[in-house]
Amino acid sequence: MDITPLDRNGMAAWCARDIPEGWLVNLGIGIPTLVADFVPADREVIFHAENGVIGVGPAPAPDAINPFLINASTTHVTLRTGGSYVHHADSFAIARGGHLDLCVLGAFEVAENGDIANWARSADEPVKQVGGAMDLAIGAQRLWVVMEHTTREGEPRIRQRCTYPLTAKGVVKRVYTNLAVLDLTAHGFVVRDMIPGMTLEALQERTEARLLSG
Amino acid sequence: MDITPLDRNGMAAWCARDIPEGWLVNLGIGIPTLVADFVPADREVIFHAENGVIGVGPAPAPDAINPFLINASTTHVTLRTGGSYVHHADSFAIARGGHLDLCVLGAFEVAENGDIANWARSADEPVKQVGGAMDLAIGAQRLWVVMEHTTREGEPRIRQRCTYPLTAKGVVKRVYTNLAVLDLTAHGFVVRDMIPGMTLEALQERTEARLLSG
Amino acid sequence: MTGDARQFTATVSTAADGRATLPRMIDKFVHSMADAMTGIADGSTILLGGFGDVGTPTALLDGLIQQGARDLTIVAVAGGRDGSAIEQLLSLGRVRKLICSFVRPASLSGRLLQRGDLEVEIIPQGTMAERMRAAGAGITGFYTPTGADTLLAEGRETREIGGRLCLLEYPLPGDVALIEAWSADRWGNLTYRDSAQNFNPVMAMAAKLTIAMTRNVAALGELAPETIVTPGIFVNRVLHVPL
Amino acid sequence: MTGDARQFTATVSTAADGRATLPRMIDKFVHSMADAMTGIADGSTILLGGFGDVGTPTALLDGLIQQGARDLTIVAVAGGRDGSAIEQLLSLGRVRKLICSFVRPASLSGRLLQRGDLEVEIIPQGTMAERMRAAGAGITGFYTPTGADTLLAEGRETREIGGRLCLLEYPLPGDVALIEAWSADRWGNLTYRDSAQNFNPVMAMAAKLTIAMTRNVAALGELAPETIVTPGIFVNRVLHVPL
Repeated sequence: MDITPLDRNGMAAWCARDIPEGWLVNLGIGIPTLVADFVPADREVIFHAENGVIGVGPAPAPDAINPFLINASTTHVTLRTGGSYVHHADSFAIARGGHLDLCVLGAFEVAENGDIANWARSADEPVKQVGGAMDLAIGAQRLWVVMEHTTREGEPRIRQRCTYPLTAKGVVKRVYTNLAVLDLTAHGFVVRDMIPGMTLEALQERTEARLLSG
Repeated sequence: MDITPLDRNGMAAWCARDIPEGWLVNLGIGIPTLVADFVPADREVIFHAENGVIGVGPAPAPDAINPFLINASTTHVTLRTGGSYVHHADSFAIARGGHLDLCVLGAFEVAENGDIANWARSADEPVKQVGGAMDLAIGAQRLWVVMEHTTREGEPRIRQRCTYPLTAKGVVKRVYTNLAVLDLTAHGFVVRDMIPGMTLEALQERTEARLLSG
Repeated sequence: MTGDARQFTATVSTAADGRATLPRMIDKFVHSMADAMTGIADGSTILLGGFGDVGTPTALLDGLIQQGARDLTIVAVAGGRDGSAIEQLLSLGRVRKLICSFVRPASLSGRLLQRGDLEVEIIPQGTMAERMRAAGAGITGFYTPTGADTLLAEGRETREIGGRLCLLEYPLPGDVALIEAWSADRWGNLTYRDSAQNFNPVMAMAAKLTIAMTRNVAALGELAPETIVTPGIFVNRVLHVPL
Repeated sequence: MTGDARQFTATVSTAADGRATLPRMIDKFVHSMADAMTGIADGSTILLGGFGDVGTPTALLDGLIQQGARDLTIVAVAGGRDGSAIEQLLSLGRVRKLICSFVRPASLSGRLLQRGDLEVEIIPQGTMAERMRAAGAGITGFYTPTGADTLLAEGRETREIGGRLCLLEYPLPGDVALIEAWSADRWGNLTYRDSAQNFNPVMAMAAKLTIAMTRNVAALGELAPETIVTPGIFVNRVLHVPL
């Protein structure tokens, strides 16, 4: 059986299904931002954006753009009924203070000790893209990562230990890739779901960390 | 010539005259609170109260009391046009962050090194009345004190060194008493003003710290 | 064909988190005082909003007295005047420790303190507010000049920063915050009236379980976003107690 | 007779404070860009509000370019896209140092950084906001777990608090803050529109000289107290720049 890895929307949708009503959720830039598109509008999930929006709603109609309302990716959004605004220090108080039920970030690598690396490919890289990821990663109640299972060159991104500079230590709880969903437990990565046709053996071949069956 | 020491209102009025338009001012409980009554209503001085009121206005008419609007002495007040509200952490950010042009406090003692003691008469006193005085004393651009020149027993309160537990060190800039106005300079207390009939010698007799003529 | 997770029937359950997986509208209103007070354990630290009589959740304090939790640590601006709900808690022997910025000698807390019958921790008022903000904001410690040159610093860690002696202060989190709002909607968004904010928004951030009483109920969306002071994400339960 | 200070003719002068002693209504509006920019010195640290294009005081940045101050330290969320006012400041060689949370490789700041032609300090975005709040709030230092386990902590002071490694962070004050508001009155009270608060209220607190451009002018009292986000006490100058 052929396997068809998920595309970006597929990964986002996979993640979206697992976000229960009532959670406060921050979505990082990139694929995580797409997650909101796959949460049904009638499911009350409150999305937080670092720039001080609590209750980010879907994109506006092209003729109804509010130029003063963007998300952390600087994309025009709407405010959900019940939403409100805070300034940047209070917005990160929400993140750092443990008020986010969930943060979903992209990453270069995650490791079986829960480490995440998502801001630089080497310690010497001059142009650093830290943004708010470190604050979000240490502060959220749960950190989920959405990323391709391997690099374009086929190198594993699910590692025993991260090889790139860390964003935070020991914080990752779950990973959605284009091939599988992995939970991080005290024993290491446990496979919770795989795309049709994928086997544990084939998945392990694409993974540096040891995988346990769920 | 007889001397007539000022009463509480007299001390408050003496202090009030020296507060220029445009200052942000916190008035401590007791005599300092009276200072506001002697600032003409058309002089735009912005009074700050620790409970988050910026722009405290005069007392309301008895039939126009707003039960949700009090000052730090828990007295009903009004909000001046242009006034606003903040929560307690932001209110003390104003105090501690150096945004008050002036704080006026009562005291038990002040000393020629700028120390102030206003919350306990001994280290062993079980019931401690700290309140917000320590935050205000360290944070304001200027700390002025309004208090009786001596205790009821005639003991000096203008000291070489405070004998009571300190509120803050080296912060007092000016003292208004019922007898005189003293500025605290690098050389010590300088007499800026005295009530009619008072002489420097008579004032010195009632003062432990050395007084310089202004 | 592009992969699309919506085609899969298997769903990763989140029941392990102890959260309901069935969709359920957010509604933080509780409809009885008993429901509002459910689960407050003996030994809890209770953050108690208000300043004077303004913004003080008196009805919730009465509810706490009814509820029966004991051995409490109460965090409030002051030790309470005689006749206050704090005095009632104290007189019922339900308070193990009081954390506040001052105690009036002429009050039950003052008299208990003078007799050595009550543990009291006195904190400068601004430091108290900031310690609760730190708890809510994930700040694990901070330095302030407030109190550094005083008796309150005795035996504690200080540090000179920028030529100024500063005290190291730690967060002051609560198990429960009891606060009063002016208006609330079902998300728990709160507004306050005039000077009734005081400690309430800070305490809402700092407690694991924030219980608000509100004088008015608003439909979701009725409170203008720019007037919401406490976003509902900081609030767990709301009880309507009309004025 | 009770003593009454009003009977005395002698007044203690406050001229020593360098403040006018004549009554003068508070009016923070300035009426030209030149007046808005008066006194910004070479070597200043400039806090620059905004996030993306929202709440960014572009007109004031243009004014700063006209004004001519050099050797500046710019504090902003990011290093600026090509075509932004930050890029223009950089291309004119007016920036000595950039303090921000990220730099895009495909931008002038990214290219200067790669060539080693620009000093850049990268700070996690939340820490950056909190350091400015600390500056405004008189907090002389704080601990946070953010970044403590990363390269950004190298050579810096850490401390374990509650079993968690934390970094010691210091305040980040500005000489000048340039911010954008939606509406302002003569006291300098400010409101913001929708997500245009972002860094602006925090920077207003953190600078010695806060200069706001406002899209709208309100009479004093016209802004409802509960909608004022930045009290005028944090604002020194306001320039009306209609949308």
